[in-house]
Amino acid sequence: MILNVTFWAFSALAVFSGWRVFRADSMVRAAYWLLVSFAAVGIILVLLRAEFLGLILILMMGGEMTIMAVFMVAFMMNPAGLNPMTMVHRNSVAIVAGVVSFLAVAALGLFARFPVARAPEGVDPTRKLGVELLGNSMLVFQTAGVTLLAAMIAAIAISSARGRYGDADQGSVEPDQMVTAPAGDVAAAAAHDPAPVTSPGAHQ
Amino acid sequence: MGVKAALARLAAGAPARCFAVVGAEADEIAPWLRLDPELAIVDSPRAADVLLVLGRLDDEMLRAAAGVHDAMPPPRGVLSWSPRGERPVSWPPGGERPVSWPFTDDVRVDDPAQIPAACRRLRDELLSGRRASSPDTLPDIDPAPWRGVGPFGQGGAGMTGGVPYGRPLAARADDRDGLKLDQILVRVGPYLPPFPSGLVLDVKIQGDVIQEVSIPTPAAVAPDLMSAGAPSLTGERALFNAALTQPVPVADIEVARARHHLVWLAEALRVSGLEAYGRRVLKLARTMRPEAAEPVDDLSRWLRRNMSLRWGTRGVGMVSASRAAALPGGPVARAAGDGRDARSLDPAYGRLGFTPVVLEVGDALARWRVRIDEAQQALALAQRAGQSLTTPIGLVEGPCGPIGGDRSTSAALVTMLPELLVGMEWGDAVTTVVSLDIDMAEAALPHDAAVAGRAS
Amino acid sequence: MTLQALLVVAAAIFGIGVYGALSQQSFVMIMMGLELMLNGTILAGGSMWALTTGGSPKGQMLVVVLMTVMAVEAAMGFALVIGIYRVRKADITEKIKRLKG
Amino acid sequence: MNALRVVIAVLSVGTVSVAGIYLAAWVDLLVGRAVAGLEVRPLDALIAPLRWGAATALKARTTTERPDAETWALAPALLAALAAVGLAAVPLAPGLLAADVANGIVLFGAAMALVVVAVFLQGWSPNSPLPMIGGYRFIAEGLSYEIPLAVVLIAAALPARSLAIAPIVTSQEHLWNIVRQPLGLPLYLMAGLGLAFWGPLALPGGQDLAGGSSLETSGVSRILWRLAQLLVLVAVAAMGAAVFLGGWLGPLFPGAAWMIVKTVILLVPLIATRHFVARVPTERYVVVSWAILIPLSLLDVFIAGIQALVAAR
Amino acid sequence: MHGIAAALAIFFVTLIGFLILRASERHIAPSTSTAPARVPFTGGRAPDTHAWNRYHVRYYPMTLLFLAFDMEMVFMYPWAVVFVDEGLIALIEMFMFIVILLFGILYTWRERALEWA
Repeated sequence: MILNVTFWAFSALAVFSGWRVFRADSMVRAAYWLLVSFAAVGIILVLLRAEFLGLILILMMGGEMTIMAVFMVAFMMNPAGLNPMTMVHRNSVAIVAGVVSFLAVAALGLFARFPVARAPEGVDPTRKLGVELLGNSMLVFQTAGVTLLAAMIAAIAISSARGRYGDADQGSVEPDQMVTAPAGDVAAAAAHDPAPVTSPGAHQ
Repeated sequence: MGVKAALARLAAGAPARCFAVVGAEADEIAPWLRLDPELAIVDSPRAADVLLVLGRLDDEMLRAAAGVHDAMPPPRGVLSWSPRGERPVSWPPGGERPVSWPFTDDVRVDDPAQIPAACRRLRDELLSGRRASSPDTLPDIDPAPWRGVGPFGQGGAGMTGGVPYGRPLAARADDRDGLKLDQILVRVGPYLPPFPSGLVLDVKIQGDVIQEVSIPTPAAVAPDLMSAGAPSLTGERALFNAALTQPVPVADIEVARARHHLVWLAEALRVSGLEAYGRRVLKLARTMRPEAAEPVDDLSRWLRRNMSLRWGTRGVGMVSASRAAALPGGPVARAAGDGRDARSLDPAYGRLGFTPVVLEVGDALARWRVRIDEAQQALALAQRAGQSLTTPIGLVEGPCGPIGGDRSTSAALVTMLPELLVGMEWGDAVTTVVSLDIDMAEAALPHDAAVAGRAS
Repeated sequence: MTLQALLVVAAAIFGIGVYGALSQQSFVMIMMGLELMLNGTILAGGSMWALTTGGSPKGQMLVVVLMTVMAVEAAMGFALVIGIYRVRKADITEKIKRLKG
Repeated sequence: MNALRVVIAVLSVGTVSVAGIYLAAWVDLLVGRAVAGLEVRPLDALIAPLRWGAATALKARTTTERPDAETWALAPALLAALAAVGLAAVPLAPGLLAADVANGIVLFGAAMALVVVAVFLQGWSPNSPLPMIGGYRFIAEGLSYEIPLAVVLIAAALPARSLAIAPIVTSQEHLWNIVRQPLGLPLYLMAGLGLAFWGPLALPGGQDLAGGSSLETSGVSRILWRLAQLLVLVAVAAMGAAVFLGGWLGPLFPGAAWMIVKTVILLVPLIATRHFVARVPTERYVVVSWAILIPLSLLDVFIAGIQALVAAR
Repeated sequence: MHGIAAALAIFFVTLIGFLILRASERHIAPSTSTAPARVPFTGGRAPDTHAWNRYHVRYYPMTLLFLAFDMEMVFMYPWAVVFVDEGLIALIEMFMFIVILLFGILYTWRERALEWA
């Protein structure tokens, strides 16, 4: 009983916070709503006896969502949402797509037949994961290492300003200056811009 | 009510938390307040019970003090002290209009020795409710009208326009990194604790890196006191100024120098996070004597061994040799390899075998080392000097630099700050400013004023 | 806490993620949508592991791989955001598209 | 029966937390007074934290122009809750463990990873420049200490063949990890200082930011923030005692007594760093942490691994 | 399972307890909010703009490095459990994995990307 109540409470939290992500004005709040969603899923996993997976999900997402917040604040205009503004396009299409994918996946879950085979109690899943990691999935494990290394090097090479091949922004052009009217002319910028957004250089 | 009264009774034993606003002619008192167990000098007005207004303040300084006061959470109070007993009313530059003293119910103290006890008393009265909290000094008006304006009544317009909640959003600026992100202006001072009280800087930052520093108005650097007549020079300052015209015991001058450096060291240690050790050094500054210099030697050894202090200061705030040459002199220049020291010109020092302390590095660590070595050297000189007197040669080596030259070293250091701080991370910038040991009262006094003060 | 219930919850999270990824304009917000979709997938994967595989470690391995994918996606995504912003001074997909025409 | 166990766990962790926080505040005062060259008065120092708390509680809460009020309120509560979970993962004696989970060090790691969120929110929420710099500094700091913190705990788990804390304690029956893995404890304590943003790693609230992340905080919130920070410190010391100093293992006295003594033995130097080691510069800390501390912690794992293999033979 | 229940209970009880304590302050000292009292403190003068802005994090390359490197922990925890049983092969495999990842740090360090951008 208590288990079920807890499960439904955290499920509701996971869905609610997932929805809040796209309704929060402040980028920090959006990122941390997503963290709440992940944490709730993590706790559900723990309730499913996948204790390690649930906890490690929370551990990883704590760092990842903080980094998410850092980048959202750095690159979004009005990052704290002091001027509330929805930045969406093709909203109705997106809603339809969201509902359809929900229905499709839910239908799969409700009507497909899955074998019933609960994870046995008394066996430490973490241990089994470790054995798998070093045995059958050894290649996955090592491939992950190489992939992560590639990701690290690529990420640093792409993002770093100082590189061995000169400064990263050589020859860069601001879109405002290239496409729209001179910065400051909001009306002209709006005429070019179908989205309800003022161009980043246009504010006073 | 019962809970509140019980809390107030319990709180009565705690030190009074004060935020200190230090104006002109208070620099002989302010540093020593940290020694008093009755007081806790805090960094933020949000943590303070009492606003300590010490010395004389000009219009700008007084307005900022009013801002600090209003940031304090009630119950709060004001305690003021000024030299010569007058109320520290300001004299506006040019004197077009009188500025009224903003604090309506401040407690005045005439004797600086009474400050701690008066603070405690005031704090106890405030917390127990026997005295009303001091009211706001500035009008309750939003920085810009915003209520009810805009699509959500937040005062904004569009994505980034308008004045949401009374202030605009930051605008973008170019950056060395190539990412054109927002730049904000931080109006530092005059009372931001790690910086010397009275130092006013407009700092533009992107992230925590300083992009531009400007000194808003020359008058706001420090109180313009000249319209109210020459300031009286007290304590250390009077001693060094007296040496310009008359022979003064070398021992007195050198002990004063060592004391100044130790007081600086105490503050520098506090800003580095070693508050308790700073207090120990401050106590040493008060009690040391040339014939018992061992504690200062121990201190010097401890500082040399402390790796963390080295780490935080090495390579920070590099003053190049050419910049040092542009300074009138002083420990900052000597730490950058510039060996000028007015004492070298004085035959009395020559007889004592004086050679200036010079390091050829120029970073904050070198400045720390030069000051500590100079403090040790000063005590040794004082010990050796016996009754010998200085020779008045029209130039005296003060603790921050030569006194009696064309301009003061502190003023030169303040004008050097904009170039020096650009590109630094905030913490490094603070380390740099602290390591320069800018004497705001000296920086505020034009050279003529120093001479005038000496004559009075 | 049946498998059906778990999958419906996972589907809801996934659907919100799809909505977010399609409707948002900013790169980073799109990444939030993607992460939310992966969150739903992780929940589904975890519950399948717990209730249908009899505790086979392959199910856990799937979740671990998903997390690795998320980390790589995030690192590369953010790096691209920085790179594009540095060159184009834009953080919104519309602006990048405009540059093509 | 389960519900009763949970209630007991909550109450016991609460009691231990209060005692630990009080002890930490007391030790800090004593060491501070000794370093400052003042007379050390242990009894006065016992009541001084209460006096400070009373004086602070009587102050009103101030706000800023447009803060994020909800996250500002959440920050100290979140920090304290995470520290309490971290503390709950540490066994006091055999079987005396509030949060008895199979993946104890993962639970501890997860709680500690979220500390970054709490401190960042504390700095971000007031919408004030200096606290915000403090908050961002802590992200840099947090991302730098998180990996060494987790890795040295993993190294300690190797000989125990388990991620639960109790087996890690019993695995030290013959030799404590402080001897067996000499790199472990120093690295752990360095990371722990970062976690508690204390002493040399008090970067978010440094004096160079005039108080930084809690500059704008007044009244009860200020007390709560301080309590939460001290609780993090206590949790770090307790976990260190269990993982590196053999936890409850020890002759004559009951296990819980040993555990408490060992926690205090770690807590005192952790607190004392504030009075002996200057605050380190953020940028250089990040570089050193990545270039030296993380490789060292990985070296620690391999040394521990080789030892565990040799011992298992 | 009761261990997790206890952890959750401790988390929420502490969280809610602290929030209640914070709410209690209005009974001791009512909060005030006037315009001058709300000005963020930077030394006594009022700011021009809001502090919240597109904050230029100077350590963003390090965050990217962290994202990838942090994954190592996911593999390391289960590895630690079975390490002694699996023996030398486990040591070698993890050694390879870690050395591969360490090249990432080495590269970043050599590019001076750990320093403030």
